[in-house]
Amino acid sequence: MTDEQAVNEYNVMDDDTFRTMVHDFYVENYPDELRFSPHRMHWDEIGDWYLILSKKGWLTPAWPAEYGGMGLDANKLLIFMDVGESYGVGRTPDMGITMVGPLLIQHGSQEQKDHYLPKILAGEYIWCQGYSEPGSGSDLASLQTSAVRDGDNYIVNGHKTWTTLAMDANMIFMLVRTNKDGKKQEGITFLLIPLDTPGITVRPIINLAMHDEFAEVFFDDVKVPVVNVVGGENNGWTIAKALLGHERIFIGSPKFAILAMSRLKSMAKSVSLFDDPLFVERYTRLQLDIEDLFASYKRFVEVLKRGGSIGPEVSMLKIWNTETQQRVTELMMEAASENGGIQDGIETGDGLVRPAGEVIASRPTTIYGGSNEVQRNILAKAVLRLPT
Amino acid sequence: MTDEQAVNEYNVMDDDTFRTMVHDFYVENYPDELRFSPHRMHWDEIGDWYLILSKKGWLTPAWPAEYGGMGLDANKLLIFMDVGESYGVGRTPDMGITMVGPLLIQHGSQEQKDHYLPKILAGEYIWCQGYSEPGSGSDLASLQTSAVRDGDNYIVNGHKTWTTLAMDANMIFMLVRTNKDGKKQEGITFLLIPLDTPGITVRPIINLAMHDEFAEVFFDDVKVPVVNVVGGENNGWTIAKALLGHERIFIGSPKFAILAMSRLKSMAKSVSLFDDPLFVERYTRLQLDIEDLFASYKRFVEVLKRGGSIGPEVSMLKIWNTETQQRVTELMMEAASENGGIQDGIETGDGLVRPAGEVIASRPTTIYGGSNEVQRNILAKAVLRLPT
Amino acid sequence: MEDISLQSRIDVLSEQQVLIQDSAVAFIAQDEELKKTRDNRFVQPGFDQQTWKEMAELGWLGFLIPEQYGGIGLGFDDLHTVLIQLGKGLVPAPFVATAVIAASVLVNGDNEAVKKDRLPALVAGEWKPALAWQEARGSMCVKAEQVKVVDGKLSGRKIFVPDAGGADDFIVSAASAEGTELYLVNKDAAGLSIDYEQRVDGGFYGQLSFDRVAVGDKVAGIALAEQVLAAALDTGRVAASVELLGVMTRALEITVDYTAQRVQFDKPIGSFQALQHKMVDLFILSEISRSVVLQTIGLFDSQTSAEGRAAAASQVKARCSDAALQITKSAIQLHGGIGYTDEANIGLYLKKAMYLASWLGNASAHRARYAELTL
Amino acid sequence: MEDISLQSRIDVLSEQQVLIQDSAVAFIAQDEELKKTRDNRFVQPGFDQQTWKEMAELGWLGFLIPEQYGGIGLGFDDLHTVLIQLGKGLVPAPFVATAVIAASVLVNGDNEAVKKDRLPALVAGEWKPALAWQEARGSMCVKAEQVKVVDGKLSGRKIFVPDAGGADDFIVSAASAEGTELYLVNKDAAGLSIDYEQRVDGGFYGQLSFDRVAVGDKVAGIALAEQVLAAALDTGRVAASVELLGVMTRALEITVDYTAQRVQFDKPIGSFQALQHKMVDLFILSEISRSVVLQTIGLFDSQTSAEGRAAAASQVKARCSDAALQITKSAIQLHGGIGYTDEANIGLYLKKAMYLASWLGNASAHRARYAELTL
Repeated sequence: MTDEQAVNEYNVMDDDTFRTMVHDFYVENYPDELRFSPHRMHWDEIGDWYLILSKKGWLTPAWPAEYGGMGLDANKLLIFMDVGESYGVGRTPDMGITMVGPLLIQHGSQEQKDHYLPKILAGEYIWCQGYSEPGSGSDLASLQTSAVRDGDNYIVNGHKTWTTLAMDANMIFMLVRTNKDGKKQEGITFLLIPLDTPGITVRPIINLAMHDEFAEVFFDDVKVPVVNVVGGENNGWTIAKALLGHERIFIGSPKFAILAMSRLKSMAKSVSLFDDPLFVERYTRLQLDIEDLFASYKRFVEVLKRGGSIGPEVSMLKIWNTETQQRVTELMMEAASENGGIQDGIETGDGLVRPAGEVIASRPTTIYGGSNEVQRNILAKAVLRLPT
Repeated sequence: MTDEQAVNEYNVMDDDTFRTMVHDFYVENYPDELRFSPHRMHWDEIGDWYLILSKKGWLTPAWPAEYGGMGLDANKLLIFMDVGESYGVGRTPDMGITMVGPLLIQHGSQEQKDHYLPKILAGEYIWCQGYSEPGSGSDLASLQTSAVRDGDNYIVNGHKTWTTLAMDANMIFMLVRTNKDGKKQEGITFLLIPLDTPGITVRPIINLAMHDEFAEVFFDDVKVPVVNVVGGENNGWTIAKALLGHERIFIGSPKFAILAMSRLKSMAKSVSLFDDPLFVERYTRLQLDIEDLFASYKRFVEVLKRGGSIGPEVSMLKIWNTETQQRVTELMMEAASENGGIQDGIETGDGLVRPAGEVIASRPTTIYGGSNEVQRNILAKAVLRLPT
Repeated sequence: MEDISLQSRIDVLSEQQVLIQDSAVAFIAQDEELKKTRDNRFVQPGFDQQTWKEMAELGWLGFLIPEQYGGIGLGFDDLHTVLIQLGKGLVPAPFVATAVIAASVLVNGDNEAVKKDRLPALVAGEWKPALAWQEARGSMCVKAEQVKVVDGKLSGRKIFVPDAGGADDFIVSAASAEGTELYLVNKDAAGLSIDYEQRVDGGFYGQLSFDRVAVGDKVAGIALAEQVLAAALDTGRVAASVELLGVMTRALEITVDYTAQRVQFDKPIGSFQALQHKMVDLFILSEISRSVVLQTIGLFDSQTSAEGRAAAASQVKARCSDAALQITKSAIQLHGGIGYTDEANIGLYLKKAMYLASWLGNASAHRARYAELTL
Repeated sequence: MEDISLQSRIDVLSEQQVLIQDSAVAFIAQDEELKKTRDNRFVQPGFDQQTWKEMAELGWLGFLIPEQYGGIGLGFDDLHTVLIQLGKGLVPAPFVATAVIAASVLVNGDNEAVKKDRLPALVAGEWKPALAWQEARGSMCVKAEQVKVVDGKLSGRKIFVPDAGGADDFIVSAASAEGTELYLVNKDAAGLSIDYEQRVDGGFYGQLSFDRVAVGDKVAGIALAEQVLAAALDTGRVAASVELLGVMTRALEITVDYTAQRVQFDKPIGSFQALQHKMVDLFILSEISRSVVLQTIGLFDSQTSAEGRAAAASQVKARCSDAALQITKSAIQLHGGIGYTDEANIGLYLKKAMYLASWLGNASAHRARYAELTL
């Protein structure tokens, strides 16, 4: 199924047939107990699934076929994602798939491609991302972790944070400062580092959901071969920004809001909230916020289907999606009365719904991936062209 | 009743007796058809009432008795205001009473006091305020209208706007620029000018309520005697700011919101909105916003009653009052269905309620007297002490 | 005025749509200062007869009318580019009431003779019918109850008939013994009296009182009347929503433009972050509205159940009504004092939004209807 | 941490209030880092026994208990300064549940022997009763229905009993044949089983299941029980609101402080206008809440009808619940990523607010009750 010919078959398939095929595969292979996981899963939970996908050749739907990907076109890729979201398939530790692979395919040397891509496909290299630092959150370009040239190596010192699933990874791709002079964007380099290199310490961060999704990563005189640079010294910022463009439609996905709404609906049915006209009014308002968001999302997806690219305007979807999600969880909490203050959930016909947990878990969506304040700055500048 | 002895009687009166006395006077003397006027009234409508108050000696409740005022203490003054608002007594063209009088009493020369105060009390001088200019709204200190010294006169040139009821006034008190160098706040002078001075043109501005409440005033080589300066050349900004302090509790009055709510209630009763649980929910939310505002207002009033003074924190009341008022009018419009789009009102047991008119008339309350954006800047700086 | 909408960034128009849009853009550019809009405020009939003629000449009045009746029989897909411009230009003409709603009733009625006779006149701008269906404030009920027809005579009262003063005939829904029927009634018919209510935008609603008024031709009988009405009103709701989209789009453009020019505290006020974020939120509202509009017109141009169209009409009318009001109100605030003067055009946008948002069911009413239809 | 509330600017405290406030400020300063708050999370009983002892030593447990029963018999006027600090310090102690609500039930009950015997022990911190009254999620009904007492034996289920794990006895409302009565029930009584639900703030609610459990002393009979319960719960709602005021006040202080320090784009983020305006809005919410709190405690200290107290309790609980949630949620956002970590203290304020806002009726429930009581 992974040879070039089979791959092309996906894109010529009838949409419904493709959708059914993917769905059936999930039903058959994805563990029931991992559906709609309320937290980001660790390797010990989701690793087996990673390997199942790897074996099936479905790990990297967006990669070109020549590099072992499914080579899906925009339309099929969206269906693929959609089926997964609807079925509640959890995210794997997918940084290698969504970030490092595309990066190497575009900017990597032949040696880098030959070395890294197969190991990503095989589940041998699991990646985490070293961008943010304690002092560089919204203002990423101000990052301070330094890589100083020493012969054929860099000596890396610094402190990365918000590194998702670092404890599950054995590789980190990161932005480091290789030049302290001039514009801060221009002295940044993209570097790949094995996490077992001496001098690296990973410390989990417990989040408000009491889950260790993130970690800090400390670098103390870490020696990294210069060949591990991707795209050339001091080109890191440009590359990282291009990668963000690649991801843009995903930050616009309405999945957070839709998922929260489906949980609210389950809860509403199970505790007869639809008999209350006040609840119905609020529910409908949110339902329309989501329907209208979905109409907007599809409008952006059309661009991709036409072969176009999506610009900074996609920030509007991110803002609307995440803020609607938060309003949904707030209605959930308010409708749950005292249950709004307890950890445990309300048992519904469609599984456990945890109103307080939802309120807490929806907090970071307006912070990460560029806080909504930063998204608004972007729209003001890049779309409304307001003066500075 | 206006001699010193009688005046003192007000402050020693029992609160309820005082309240009843004021109320009875209004009932007897204030024209029924002018109660709760939806617009700011002109002299031809409200001038007679000005003269009735003048004759009664109640025109200037806050002025000290020695200058012909009622000399009310803070407590009695608030009762006096409150009774007027509850009864729906309209504002007179009161700039001379609330602004010029207090200004002259504090900063005027003896000659100025002797000349101007009696004429204000007699209704002979009616004042308007020349502060704002087309280019100086929120940023008042940037005003450009110039007064250039020429012997014993100034020659004034420039353009004032948002001058309330200028067409009814025969005097204007204004801020002019007497020095263009240095800090912009430091070259401003406070000047009194008769409106019939040659070179002055008044042009009414029609507002969105289709009412000519405001006007522009143009100055073309207007000759003004130097003796008309109050408080000395280049001291105008300091004086104007002190006057604002004097007014502070009034910008905190919850009257806009309360009045809008009472109209909403009349409408709700007359068209059976209280049978609709969705309306009741929204109404209650607003009612509590107003009750809670009122609790806050009383907390500030206590300060005055204790003889204290109120600082920039009063901006919070202005913000809450005006934005609640707007939400009330929006519910009114939404509950009025198609009537939300027509000029005319809904006849209720308590008079005509005009939902669309209310929405329109409530727009400027968040703009004038320091826009709510400026109020938030003030609170951020002066109260939260946030960095700049 | 710079176009800040996402249309040029992410949407694709057909060649035909571009042609139609260009002519609509040119049309409103003739009155960029909104002189006609102002001149026709608060005087009967509340719109500009000359503008109506010009729209007829452009063929716009026949957009939704099949070619066999003199129209051009295109869909919303093409029409919407015109409706947006009518909203942007605050064009003083009862386009939605007459060329969308009344036309739809006639086209979908079952009186072939009436169609052949009247529709070409409508397309030519020579005859303006107005639909009189509503009997109670806030009602969306298409069943006639209060106005009755007995022995060919109408009695009762219809309210909120837009631009009634410019109509030649009314299409009136009335309860016969068997059910709702639709009749033409001449404006000058004996026993018909009209009271006018001034709208905030300067137009007028008519209140029609019928005292044993002789009916004219029947437009639809009991078998069809209610569904014809429902379809016409939902089509009208979509059209009004598209017009609202135009209103909010231009209001935002004007505001972004103004704040980029207006200097206070030595900086253009559009550079202040709080104002920028506010305008971004308004922009998002306008683009969310545009997305729903585009989705809805696609749905209305395809075969969809009456119930599906009703839900979609409520969805779009709820969003556009809310968004237009929020944007135009905030636009006043962002303008500051000048925004509250009648001489600034921005206030005209607020007032148009207030009219269109409250006509044919406001946002709350349509959310409630959407819930009824979908829950 | 700078005090940015308006208390010092516009309010006046009596000498006694200042003394009490100073001791409360000193009390929470001992655990500024919230170590005790953290140590007692998610482990039974969910609060700190040592802290409880210290509060007893300060005399705080007897605030609302008359001197004749060993208390100090002061009003809310004095107590509120302590409650605000308990909120600011996230003090892990069931003060409102035990020293306000349970104490109020006992004081207003009609069993003099119980009062004489138990209240001094409560004041001394040696005996902790907990009130078990609620039978359905979201209910504010004080009439016992589900839990019944027959021949001195209780059967049924009570839910949402805060900090049940630390209680020595429960005060249980039960339906006898004549009406609602209140009984003491020993925690270890045969037939009583307790399930615990973890709260987000790290404390626990108990679910009490009674299977023919022998009652202890009667605290109030049918003539009094419901009104005693109603009074205690409304008093508790006010107390919880004051604690929420403390929670939101400190959360805002921490946030203003943090944004003034945190540098991004070469400036403290607290200098960005959009963030400033956001914080101003939160500040206004907190001061509006403080105004209502001050008004309500004045009203509760004076003679007011039960209905007036109920409306006032709903007014203050609705405002403080909403404001505390909005402030603490926004505080997380204003902190950015660090705000979503468990190691930052700001998240503890959100979770405390979530518990207190949803306990004893949340904002929606209290707005509905206010409407019922006042419309």
